[in-house]
Amino acid sequence: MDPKDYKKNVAEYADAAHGVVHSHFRTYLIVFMALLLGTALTYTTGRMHLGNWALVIALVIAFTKGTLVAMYFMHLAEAKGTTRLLMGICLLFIAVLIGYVLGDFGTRFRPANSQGSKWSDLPASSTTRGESPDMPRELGTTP
Amino acid sequence: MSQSASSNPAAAPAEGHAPHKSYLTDGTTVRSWLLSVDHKRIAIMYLVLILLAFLVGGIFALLVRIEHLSPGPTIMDAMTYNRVFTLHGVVMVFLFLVPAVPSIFGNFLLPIMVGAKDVAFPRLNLLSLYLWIFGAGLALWGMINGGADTGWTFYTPYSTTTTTTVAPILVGVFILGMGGILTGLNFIVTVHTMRAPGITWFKLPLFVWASYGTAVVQVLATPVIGLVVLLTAADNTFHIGLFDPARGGDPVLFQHLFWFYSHPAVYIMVLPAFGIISEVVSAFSRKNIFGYRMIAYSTLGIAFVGFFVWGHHMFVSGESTLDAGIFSVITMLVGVFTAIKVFNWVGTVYGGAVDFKTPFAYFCGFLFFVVFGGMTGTALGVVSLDVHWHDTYFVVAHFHFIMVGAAMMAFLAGLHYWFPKMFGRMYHEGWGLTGATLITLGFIVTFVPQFLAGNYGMPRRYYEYPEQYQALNVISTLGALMLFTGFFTILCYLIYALRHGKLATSNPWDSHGYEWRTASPPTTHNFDGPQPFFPEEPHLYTTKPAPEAQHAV
Amino acid sequence: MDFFKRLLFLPEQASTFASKVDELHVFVLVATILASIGVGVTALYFFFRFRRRERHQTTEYIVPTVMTEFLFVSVPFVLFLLWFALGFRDYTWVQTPPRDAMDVYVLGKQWMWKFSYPEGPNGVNVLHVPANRPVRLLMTSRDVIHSFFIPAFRIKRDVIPGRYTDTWFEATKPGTYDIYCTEYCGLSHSKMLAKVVVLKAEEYENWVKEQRMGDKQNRQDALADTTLVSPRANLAQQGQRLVGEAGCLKCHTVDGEQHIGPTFVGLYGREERLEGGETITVDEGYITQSMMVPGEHIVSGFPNVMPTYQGKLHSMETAAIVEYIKSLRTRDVVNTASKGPVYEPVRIQ
Amino acid sequence: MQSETAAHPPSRLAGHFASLPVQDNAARLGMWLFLSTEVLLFAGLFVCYASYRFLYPETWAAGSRLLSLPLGTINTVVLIGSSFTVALAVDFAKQGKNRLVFFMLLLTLAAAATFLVIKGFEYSHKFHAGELPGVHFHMKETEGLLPGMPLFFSVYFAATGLHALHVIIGAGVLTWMALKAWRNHFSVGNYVAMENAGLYWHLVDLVWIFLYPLLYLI
Repeated sequence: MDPKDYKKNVAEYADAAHGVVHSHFRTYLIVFMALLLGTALTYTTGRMHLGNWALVIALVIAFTKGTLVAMYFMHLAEAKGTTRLLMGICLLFIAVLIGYVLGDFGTRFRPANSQGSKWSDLPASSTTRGESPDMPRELGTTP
Repeated sequence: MSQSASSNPAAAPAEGHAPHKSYLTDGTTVRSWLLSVDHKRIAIMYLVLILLAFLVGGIFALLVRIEHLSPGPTIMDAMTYNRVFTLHGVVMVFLFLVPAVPSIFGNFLLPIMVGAKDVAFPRLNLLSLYLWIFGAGLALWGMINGGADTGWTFYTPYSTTTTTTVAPILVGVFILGMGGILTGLNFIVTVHTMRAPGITWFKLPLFVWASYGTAVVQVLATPVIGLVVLLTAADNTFHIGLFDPARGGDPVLFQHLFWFYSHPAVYIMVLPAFGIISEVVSAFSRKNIFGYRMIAYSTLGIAFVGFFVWGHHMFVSGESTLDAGIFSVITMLVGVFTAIKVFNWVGTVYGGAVDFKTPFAYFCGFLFFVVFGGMTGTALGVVSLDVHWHDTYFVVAHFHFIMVGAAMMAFLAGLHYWFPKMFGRMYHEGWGLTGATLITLGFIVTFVPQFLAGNYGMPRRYYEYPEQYQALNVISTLGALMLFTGFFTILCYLIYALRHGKLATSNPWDSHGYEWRTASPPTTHNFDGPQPFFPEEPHLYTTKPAPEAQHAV
Repeated sequence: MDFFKRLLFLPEQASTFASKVDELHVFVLVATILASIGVGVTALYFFFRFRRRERHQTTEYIVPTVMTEFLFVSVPFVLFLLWFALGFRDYTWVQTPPRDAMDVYVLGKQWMWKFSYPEGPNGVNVLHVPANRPVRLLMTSRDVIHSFFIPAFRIKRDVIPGRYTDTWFEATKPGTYDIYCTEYCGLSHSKMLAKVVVLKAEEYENWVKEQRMGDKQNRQDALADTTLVSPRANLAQQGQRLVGEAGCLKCHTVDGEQHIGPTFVGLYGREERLEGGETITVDEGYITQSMMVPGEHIVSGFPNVMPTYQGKLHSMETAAIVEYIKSLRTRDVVNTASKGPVYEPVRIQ
Repeated sequence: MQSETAAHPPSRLAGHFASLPVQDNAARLGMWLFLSTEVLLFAGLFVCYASYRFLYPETWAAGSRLLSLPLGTINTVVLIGSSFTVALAVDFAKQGKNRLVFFMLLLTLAAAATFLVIKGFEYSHKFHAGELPGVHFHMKETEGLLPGMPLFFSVYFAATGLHALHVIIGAGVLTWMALKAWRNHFSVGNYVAMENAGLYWHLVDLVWIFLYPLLYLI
């Protein structure tokens, strides 16, 4: 470990040994209230038929709530750079994964998407609608 | 800091005791092995198990090759063949290639190379071994009771509708993945927190860099495959239909998620191999690494960029042209990073003092194969050419060049290089060079014809094949037999050396690597007394001149 | 060029794409071989030149200059980018079929290939195409993923159930070439072989004429077999034709109006009150029964005038009509032939 | 250096670590790495969600209306509350107030139980309505029969099921911590186990914060 971190740690432990521990109660309470507020907000906006904006708004609120939990409850705000980098990379990978996959669906040859989906012009077959569980599967394979 | 270790009574016995026992003899009961949390013992147990898995996978490979001696049925029926090639893939990928270098050499050497007494979480390390055993057992159980016939890629909807036992093998893969995650997690934490005083990031041995890069990939990529195999197993068992087109699911989505892991997994297999090669080339050339930082950075570069190229496995799957283009151009970057490494290895030899021992012989083979295998890989990333090559023997030959020609060669190089360190005995050098020659030649004879067969259009996973491919296949099978002879030779003289080999000194190669500064074999706590202090670089063979006096090329 | 192609075992070159891509093919592989030999030989020279001459030989500390590092990065980068650019150019070309291309529908199923043409003929495991004319293949699968590969044309495309993929080629040389399935698809994956027969333009026209004269029954069988829509949807389509042919529409409507008999729209799944006062849910059994023994359960308010269809419809046809009625369950269910490149079955004269 | 080691019972320092701060840092980093694997595990499901929502937007909208919004919202509040109590438990552990830690953990476990019971009600309702994934899907309502509807429930069950599994594991870990608190285990400077358990629980909460709007609201 880097000597810098090491010194910081030792300092923290020395603090701890002398009983100087700061309570985070106030912070937690504020964050908790904010989270409840966010939940109420997303509930309300979710109820108003906002069309395409609904997803954006819900996600923005969810990200805000998630950030609050991560930053304050999980102390990511005070964490080491490595930890924050790690979480950043995770988010990047998720974004890349979703981006590539949706980009693929959105820009590929349209009939190559699932029949009956918004990105295909072909009607769904009945099984995709889940109509008939009794229908023998067409996909029997091994003889 | 260095005092603290000695202040701990458990760490090191007081001075004046009898000489410390080596980790091999410190406790001889079965229990002392099976419940050992010593990273070296765990590594040795991994070595035995993983080599057994390699044997199983190798026998499957040989069966596949013998079946291909004639275009029609030769020694087995189609169903058996389909199971055999699937099991060859599953065993080699999940039981051998992915865990081999990290779990064996990484476990054994990484703590020593950073000057630590063990990995950060020794009990998790032992748990990962048992997860490997459990996962491998489950997968093997599935193989005996039916055996999957899906290919190791488990593409839906075939894997969700086939009547063979896919689910236990998938769950086995999931458990193996958990074990891999624990190993990776351990390595990352060890490198971050347990480096001995004096070892800064850029004084880490390159094997540690490679293992670190691998561990990052392992930790970040494996969860995705974990979820995918669970969903596929659920689809196979309960027909939840997430990837089943009959229920509106998208089989191409499965491929996206599958390759999001499985492409980085290729780097899990090959990055540590690059690390071994960096160590070997420096030690046997007795020279500093030509561009240490470039190799270190390119390791991280490959690990990072490896996550953005998975779509090049899907160029003909109906993927969009735009995605294909983006994936293709990023794939080229991986080629660049690998090229940097190759140039620097060659540069390391320049002006060195080469001792042509067995590990170095493997390095020679490795160098050819990694350039050829790597560049054909980049070539496969060229979209228009991949259309012809995709799912042909060209692909098979390409990844065997990387998996066998690079990863396996490096594994053998490492095995010979560190054999004295691990077991305290020397193998017979003449036999070693014979083995290396057999392996290298056998490899060329096996896989070069497969390149040509693939170029000629022979699809992979074919039980029978059109007659025009027979000549190439027969040559390839002969090569496989040669390769098998080579492995058998190595096995024989290494086992012989375990008992009867010359006793090794603590540093038989005159290497400057950190791991050679302990006894061979090391004592249980690696370094006696307090955590050691390593002031100089591991790959430095002369005193470093002042910057202006450096000889730069 | 020819020498290299033989050296690399490239198959015959029989399409425009093949001639387009082969030069890059040879360039890439020859560059690969040269580079690996180049690196290898340099290394071997170094191994020899810098071999250890004495036990404790020391070495110099050598590091790369910035220029060397720059070369290490830029040379492969430029080379690979060139590969990419050339490859992507050809890929977009093979991804965009020309507008005047002739369509052929390809259906992969375990373990055979079926080909059908909009203008009539179809074939199993043999694809006839005219030379020097772009042919677009619209492909789907009945069961699992297959992959359609013609080595001589250098084209390949996965064939995926429940959706369509396309590829195209323009054959340049008359002859017969192999078609392989390259995506593992089960037991007889390696026997899922077919041939593509490239005919001269006039020969192809003759072949089409011959096929059209072929016996109607054969083609009807083929219709039931090669249809590219899912079998269920297709059954409903057959039912749609049958209700007209069998005369159901004389008494039943498909627009929601009640006529002599109950309308078919929304019939399936409905609770119906019967003559006797009891209720019954309309299901497959009831619909079948009504066709076979119409007087058994009469929906109240309708006359008992329906003739029996016992012996007039065979079981597949009955099933098709049931499926059709089921498909009319709600108004918004689309049941018309789909737009776009969906396969339209062979027309029956 | 010596003084810190002396301040703690020597048994807590494992032999291979140089000092306690190093050991605790390793534990923390290890936990965060583990959390990142959990995040990426759920990422796979989020990708499935995103893909099929992208393909079948109407179905997804209809599907979310079939879920019980009140129950989902209550569960959200319950989980947020439990996150708050766990945060406090960690805070009290830092100060060595074991009684309060124990109390807070009891509250958290109660919240976890509530969450699971409510989830159970939701599931049983779905079972009766036939809103099950894949082949088991046999819904009666006609408005629900849009293409891809079984997929919505596949994603719903996979996501909430995996999350519920994490709630159960998390509850197990917290029970263990509660036992530790009962035995007065935590003290000033010795709380890293509680901290890590707390991190795990917050992650469970974090996943739900995203699942709630995605499944129930849009």
